[in-house]
Amino acid sequence: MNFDFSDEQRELRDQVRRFLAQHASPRSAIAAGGHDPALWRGMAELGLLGIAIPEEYGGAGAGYLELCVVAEEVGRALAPVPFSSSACLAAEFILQAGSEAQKRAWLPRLADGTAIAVFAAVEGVGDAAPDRIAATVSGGRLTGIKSPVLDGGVADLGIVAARGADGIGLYLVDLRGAGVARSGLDSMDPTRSLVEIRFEGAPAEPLGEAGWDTVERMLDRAAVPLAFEQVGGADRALEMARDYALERVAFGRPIGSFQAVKHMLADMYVSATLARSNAYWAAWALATDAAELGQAAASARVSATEAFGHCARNNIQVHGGMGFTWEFDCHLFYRRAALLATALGGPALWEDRLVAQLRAA
Amino acid sequence: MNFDFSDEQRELRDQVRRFLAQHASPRSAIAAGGHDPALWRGMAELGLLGIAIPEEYGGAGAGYLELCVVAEEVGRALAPVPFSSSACLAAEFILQAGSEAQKRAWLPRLADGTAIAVFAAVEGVGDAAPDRIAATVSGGRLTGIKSPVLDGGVADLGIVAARGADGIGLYLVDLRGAGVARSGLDSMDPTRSLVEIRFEGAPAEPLGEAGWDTVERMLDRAAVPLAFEQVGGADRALEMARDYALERVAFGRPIGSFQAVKHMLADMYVSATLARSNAYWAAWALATDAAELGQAAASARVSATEAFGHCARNNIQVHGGMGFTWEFDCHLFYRRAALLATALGGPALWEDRLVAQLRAA
Amino acid sequence: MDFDDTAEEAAFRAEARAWLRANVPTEYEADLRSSPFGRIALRNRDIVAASKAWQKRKAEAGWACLHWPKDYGGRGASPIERVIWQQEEGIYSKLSSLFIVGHGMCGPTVMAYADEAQKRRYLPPLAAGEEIWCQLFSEPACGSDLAGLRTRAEPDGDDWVVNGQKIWTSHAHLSDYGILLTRTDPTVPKHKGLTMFFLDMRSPGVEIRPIRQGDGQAEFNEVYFTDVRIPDAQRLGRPGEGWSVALTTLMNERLSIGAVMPTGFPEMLAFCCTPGPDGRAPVDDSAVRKRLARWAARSSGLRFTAQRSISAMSRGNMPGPENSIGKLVAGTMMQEIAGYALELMGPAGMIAGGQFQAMMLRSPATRVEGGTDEILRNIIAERVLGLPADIRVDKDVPFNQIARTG
Amino acid sequence: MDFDDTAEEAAFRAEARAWLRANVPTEYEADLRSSPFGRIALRNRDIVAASKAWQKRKAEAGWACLHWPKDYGGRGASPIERVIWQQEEGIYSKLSSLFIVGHGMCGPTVMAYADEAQKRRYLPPLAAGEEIWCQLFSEPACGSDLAGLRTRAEPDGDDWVVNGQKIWTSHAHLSDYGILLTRTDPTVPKHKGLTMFFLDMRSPGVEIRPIRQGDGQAEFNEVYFTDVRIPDAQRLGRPGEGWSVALTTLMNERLSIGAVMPTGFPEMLAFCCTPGPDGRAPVDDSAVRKRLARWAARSSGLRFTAQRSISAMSRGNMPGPENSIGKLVAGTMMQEIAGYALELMGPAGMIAGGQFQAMMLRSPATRVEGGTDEILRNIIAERVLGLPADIRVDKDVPFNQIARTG
Repeated sequence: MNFDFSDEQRELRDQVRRFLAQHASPRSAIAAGGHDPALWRGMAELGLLGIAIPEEYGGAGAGYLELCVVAEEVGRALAPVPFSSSACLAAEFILQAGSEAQKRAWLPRLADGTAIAVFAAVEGVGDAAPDRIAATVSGGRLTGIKSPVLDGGVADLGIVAARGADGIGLYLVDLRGAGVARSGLDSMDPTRSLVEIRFEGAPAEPLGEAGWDTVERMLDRAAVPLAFEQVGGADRALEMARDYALERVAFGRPIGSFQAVKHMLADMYVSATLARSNAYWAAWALATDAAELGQAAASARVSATEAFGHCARNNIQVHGGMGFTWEFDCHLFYRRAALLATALGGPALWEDRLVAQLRAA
Repeated sequence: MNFDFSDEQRELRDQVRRFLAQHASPRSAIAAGGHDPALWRGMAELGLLGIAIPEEYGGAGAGYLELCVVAEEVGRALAPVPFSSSACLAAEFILQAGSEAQKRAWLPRLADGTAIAVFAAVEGVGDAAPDRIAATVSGGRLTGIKSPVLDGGVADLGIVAARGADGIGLYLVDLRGAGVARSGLDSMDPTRSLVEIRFEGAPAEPLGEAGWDTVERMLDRAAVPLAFEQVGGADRALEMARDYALERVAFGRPIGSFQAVKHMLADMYVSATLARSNAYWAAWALATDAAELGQAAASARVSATEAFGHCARNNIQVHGGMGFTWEFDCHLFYRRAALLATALGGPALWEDRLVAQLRAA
Repeated sequence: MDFDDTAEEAAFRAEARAWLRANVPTEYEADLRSSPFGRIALRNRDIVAASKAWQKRKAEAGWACLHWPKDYGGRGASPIERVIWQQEEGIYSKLSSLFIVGHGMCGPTVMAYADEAQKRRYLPPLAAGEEIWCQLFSEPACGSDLAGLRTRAEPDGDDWVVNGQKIWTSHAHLSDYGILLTRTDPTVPKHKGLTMFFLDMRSPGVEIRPIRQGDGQAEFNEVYFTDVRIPDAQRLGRPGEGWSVALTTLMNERLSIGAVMPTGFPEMLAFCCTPGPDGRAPVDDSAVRKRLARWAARSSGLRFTAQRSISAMSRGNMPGPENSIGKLVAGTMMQEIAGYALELMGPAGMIAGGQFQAMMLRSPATRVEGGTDEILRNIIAERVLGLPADIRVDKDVPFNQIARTG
Repeated sequence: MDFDDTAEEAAFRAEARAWLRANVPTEYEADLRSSPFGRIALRNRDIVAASKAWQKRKAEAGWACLHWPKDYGGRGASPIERVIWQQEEGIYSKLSSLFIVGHGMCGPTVMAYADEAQKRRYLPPLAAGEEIWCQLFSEPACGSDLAGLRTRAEPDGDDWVVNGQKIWTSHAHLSDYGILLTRTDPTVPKHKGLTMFFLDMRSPGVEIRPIRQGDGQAEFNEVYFTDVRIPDAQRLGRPGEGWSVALTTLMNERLSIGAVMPTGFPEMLAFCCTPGPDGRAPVDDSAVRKRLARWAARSSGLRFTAQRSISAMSRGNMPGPENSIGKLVAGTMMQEIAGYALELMGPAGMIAGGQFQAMMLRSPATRVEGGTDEILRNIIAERVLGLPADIRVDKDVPFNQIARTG
C-alpha cells in the first residue's frame, strides 16, 4: 500500500522541474504565437514527449504515472507548448484506437517532437457532443469547420470528430495537406495558440471504430494528465501568493500576517490539496486500468478546475494592484486557468459525467 | 422620491420592538407547543394582527408597509406566534379572494386574535405544486392528508389547497369541526408548531375561484412580510454576533479584532443589507400593487432566505462552543432560519419564480 | 416609501430632461451603448475631445458639477437633484469618466483647502472640462497602506522639491493638474509627516509612463518625480496635515452615490436567455437558473441599497461607509458571472475578445482598485459595525524605522 | 502508486480479518449501520457496556491500542498495520468512540510523562477499556485560546488543591480518570504558568453537569472543581511545563489519521438518487447534479488525502498539520449538504428527526469542537505555508494582567 509517486518518479519530477525552470519562458512565446519550438525540441530530447508511448513506437515506454509527473511540471512552469494536446491526448488516442500502421506512422513522430497533433471536435459555442457535430466525412474527404482548436496553430496532424457513414467517428487529417485552412483566434491564454480550421474536402482516414462512447472513453484518459497540468498551475499560483505575502509589507508588517490573507492562502492550500489527491487517484486508475477510471478522471478534472481557478484568482488578489500588471505573471496563470477549465469540455460536462458514474456505481 | 419607511412607520417599529422585547419569550413557548397565547392577545390588543385588514372588517386599516414593519419585529424577537400564517398569509388570502360573507365571518376574528388561520397545501416531501396535491373536495367535503402544516397545532381555520370539480382550488375548513384530526410533528423550530392534518369528509367551502395561478399570486403577496420576518431574524443574529465579538476576549483581545471574525461579520452585514433592500422594494410593490410585485417578492424571498441562513450560521460560529449550547439563543435563530427557508416553498421554487419573471420582463 | 418625485423634484426633472433632449450628442449614442465594460470608444471622434465638448456644453448651461457652488462653476443643487440629473443624463454620463477624479476628489479638496483666488482660478475650468485633474496618492510600495508612502517633498526657499514615484494614476497623461500627497517629515510616525500639494502636471521633472495591465489595457500610469519644484502657495493644508487633507479627498469619493457599479448581470441574463442553434437557451437548465436567481437578487439588492442611500442623503445624512458594499459585491459578482459565462460557452470560452472574456480579465482589478475587498470588509466591520481596528504595529513608530517590503 | 498490500501487510491483514470474523459482535451490526450521525444506540444493550466488552475482547487477544508497546497493553504495531486494522474493523470501530480521547490523547500523555509504576498501573486497563479517561482542558472563558485557562492549582503539602471549571469534556460522567491542565502561577506570562495532572474523577469536590446542546443532545459536560486534592505524584511534567505537556497531548490527536470525518455525502447521494412518488429523483435536476459533483470531488479528495497521509506515515514522516484539512472541509460540507437536503425536501424539511435535520443541527458543533474553522486555517497558514503568527498582545504579559472577557 503506497499512495504516492515512487522515488524514481520524484526524481523525474525534479529533473523536469529544473529543466523547465531553465528553459520555459511563457512570455517570449507570446509573440511567437503561443509555442516555443526550442523548448519542445528540448523536451523531446529528454524523452518527455513520448514518455508514455511504448518503446516499440519510439517512446520511452515509462508509463502513465510518469506522464502525469511531466504534465504537472508543464502546468507549474506554464510551459508554452502543446504538451496536453499532442503528448497526452493525441498520442493516447492513436495508441488506444489506431491501427498498427497509424501507430507506426505517427507515434514515433509525436515522441520525437517532429509532429504535433491536436484534437478538433468543437464547432462553436458549447461542449462537444454528437448532436453538435456538423462536420462530415464522405468518400474519405472531410468537410466542416472546427473552432476553437487548442494548439491548432502549430499542429501537423488533426484528430477530428466528424460524421461518417457509421455515425460520429474520429479521423486523422494532415493539417499541412490540401483542403485545410487555418485562421488564428485571439486566445485567452496567449501562450497557447487557438485557431479555427476550415476543412474543404481534406483527405481523412478513420481512427478506430466509430461511436461517441469511444470518444468519451478517450477523453477520460486524456483528462488525467490534464488535471495534473492544472494541479501544477494551482500549486505554483499558491506558492507565488505565499511568497508575495511573506515579502510584501503593509502597515509595518508582512501582509501574510493578516488573517484575511492567511485564511485566503489556507483555503487555496485546501483546494489545491484536494485536487492533488483526486489527481493521484485518477493517475492510479489510469495506470492500472481500474474500473473506476471514469469516476476518478471526472473527479480529478472537477477538482483540478476548481482549484486552479480558485488559486489563480486569489493569487492576483493577494498581489493587489501589482497582480494586475502585465509584468507580474499572475495574469498568465489566471489566463491559463481559464483556458484549461474548458479545454476537453467545461465543468458542467465533467460534473455530469461524474454524477453519471456515481449513479452507475 | 423617498425609499424608506416614514417617521410614523419607524415609530410603530420602535413601539412593536419595545413591546416584543418585553413580552416575547420563545423559550417559554417551546414547552407550550410553539405558541404564546398571552403574547398573541397582547399583539391583538395593539391592533397588530389586523394591521393591514381594512377597518370595515375589524382591522386597523393601516396598510402593507405597516404589516411589514411588524413582521420584521416578529422575526427579530423570534416571537413564538403564528403571525406569518394568520396575520400575513391567511388574512391576505381571505381579503383578496374571499366572498363578502367570508370576509365578514373571518377577518374580524383574525384581527382580534380570537381565531388563528393557517395555510395547508403541502402533502409530504417537496414544494406544493398542482401535480402533488391529492386532497379532494367533493360535495363540499374535503378528504386528504396535509403535512407539514406550519402553526397548524394552534389554528382554528385552515385554508386548504385541494382538487375540486374545477381543478385545484382553495377551501376554508373549520379545523375545530368534524372530520379533522391533527397529529403533532417534531418541529425544527420548536417555537412554531408543525402538524399533520388528516381530513376525512370535513366540511369545506370554496375560497375564491379555482386555479393554481391564483394561489401563486397569493403566495407572492404573503412572501413579502415573510421576507421581512427573515430580515428581522438576520439582523438580530448579526447583532448578537457583533455584540459577542466585542465582549468575548481571546489571546488578550476581543475576538472582534481578528480579521477572520471582522470579515465574517462584514459579510453578514452585506447579505443582511442586500436582503433588506430587496424587502423594501417588495414592500413598495405590494403597497402600490406594482406590476413588478412578482419579481420583487421573489427577489426579497431569495435574498432574505440566503441572508437569514448565512447570518444564523455564522452567528453560531462567532459564538464558538457557547453558540452551540441550548442556553444561548443562537440555535433558536438557526432553527427559525431553517423553518422559514422552506415555509411557503423552498429556495428553488422562488429562484425559478424569479427567473421566470425576469424572462417575462 | 415611494419612488415618485415631490413637486419640486418633478419640476427639476422636467427642466433637466428638456435641456438634455435639446442638447445631448445623440451622434454618440449607439457607440456609448455598445461600449464593452471599462472601454469607451467612439467611431468618429476622439473620446477625449467628445468628453470635453459635452462637459463644456453642460457647464455653459449650468449643468456641470451640480452640487458645487455657482461661484466655482457649479449649480448649488441638492443631493437629490444631483441624482435626478444622473438618472436623466443616462448613457451620456459615460462621457464623464475623464472627469470623475477631478470633479469627485480633486475639486472638493481644492475647495476645502485652497485660497479664494486659487478656487476662482482653478475650479471653473475644472467644472467645465477645460482642464483635467488627476490624483497622485498610491505608490508601488504602498497600496492599501496609503500612509506608508515615500515620495519626499523638501522645502527649498519658497518652493518644495519633490522626488519619488506614484502609481495607478488614471488619466495622468491627459491631466493639466494633479493633487499630490508627499512625505515631508520621515522622523515622525507615518500619518503625521505627510503634506498635500497641487501641481502643474507639465512641471519639469514629471515623467508619465502608462502601466500595461494583465488584460492588455492601459488605464493607469506611473508618474515619476525628479526634483520637481512646487511653489509653497500650492500647498493644500498645513505641512504635516496631509493625512487629514487626504481623508477629505477620500471621503468625497463616497459622495458619488446613486451610481451602481457594473456587475455584468444584465449581460449575463441576456446571454442566458438567448437560444443557441439547437433552440435551447442556457436558462432552460436549472443549474443556470439557480445562479441567475442569486445574482438577480444581489443585483436588485445593490440597486435598492443605493436608493436607500439617496433617501438617507435627502434626509440630510452623509452617505456612510455602508456604501462600500457596492464595490465589494459588484467586483466579486462580475468575476463570478464572467467565469460562469465562459464555462457555459465550453471551449469557445477560450477565445478572447468577447464581453465576458473582457470582464473575466478586468474584474480582478475591480476587486483591488480604490480599496481591496479586504480593506472594504475592514471598513464595514470597523466603521459600520464598530469592531476594533486591526492591531497596528507601526502606529507610534517614526516612519523611517518601520519595516518595509524587501 | 498502488493500493495493494506488501506481503507483510497482507499477512497482517489476513490475521486481523480471521480474528475479527470469529469475534466481532455481529448482534450489533444492524444497529451500528443505521445509527444516525453522532448518535450510536443499540436496541438490546447499553452502549457503554457493549463498548467495554468489545474493547476487552480485543485487548485479551492483543488487538487493543495497536501502536502502544505490549508492556502497556498494546501490540507494538506499525502505523500502517494500525490503518489496516481500522479498515478491517470497519463498522465495529463505532464501538470505540468512548475510548477515543483516552487512547488517543490521555494514554500517550501518561506514557510520556508518568513514572514506570504509574504506566504499568494505568495504561493496561485504559487499553482494555476497563477504565475510561477524559481530558479536562477547555474552560468557559477560553476555547480557542487554551493557554488562557484559569482553573487554579495551588500546592498544599504533598498535594495540590484545585478550584475552577472545565467545559466540553466528553464522557466525564463515565470516566474513571482525567488529565487536567491547570494554572499554577498567574504572575508569569500565560504559557509559562501551567501544570498538568491526572486525577481520579471520583475525588471529592469534582462535580459533573451535562451540557444541553442546541440540537437537544448532551455529548459534553461541565466539570466543576471545588478544593479538589490531587497528590503531587500525579503531576505530569514539571510545574510550569504544562503547556508543552498539553502540546504533546494535542499532537497525538493528529495521529488518528486514516479515519475520514463524516461529511454526509453518501447519505446525500443516496437521497438524491431515490425517486419520489412521481418517479423523479432530485438527481434528475441539473442544479442538484452540479452540487453533487462538487461534493463528490471534495469527498474523494478527502479520502485520498488521508491515503496520502498514511503513505507518508509509512515512509516514517509524522502526520502534519495538513490533516487539519479533513475537519475543515468535512464540517462545512456537512452543513452545506444538510441545508441543501432540507431545501430539496421543501416544507417537509421543517420536520425534525430525519438524518439531514440531525446533521443540520449537529454540524455547527463540528465546525467548532477540537479547533474552530478559523483556528484550523491559522494552523494551515502558519505551520504548512509558513506564514507569520497572529500578532500576540498577551505574549509577554503576566497572566493576571491580561484583558479578559466581560
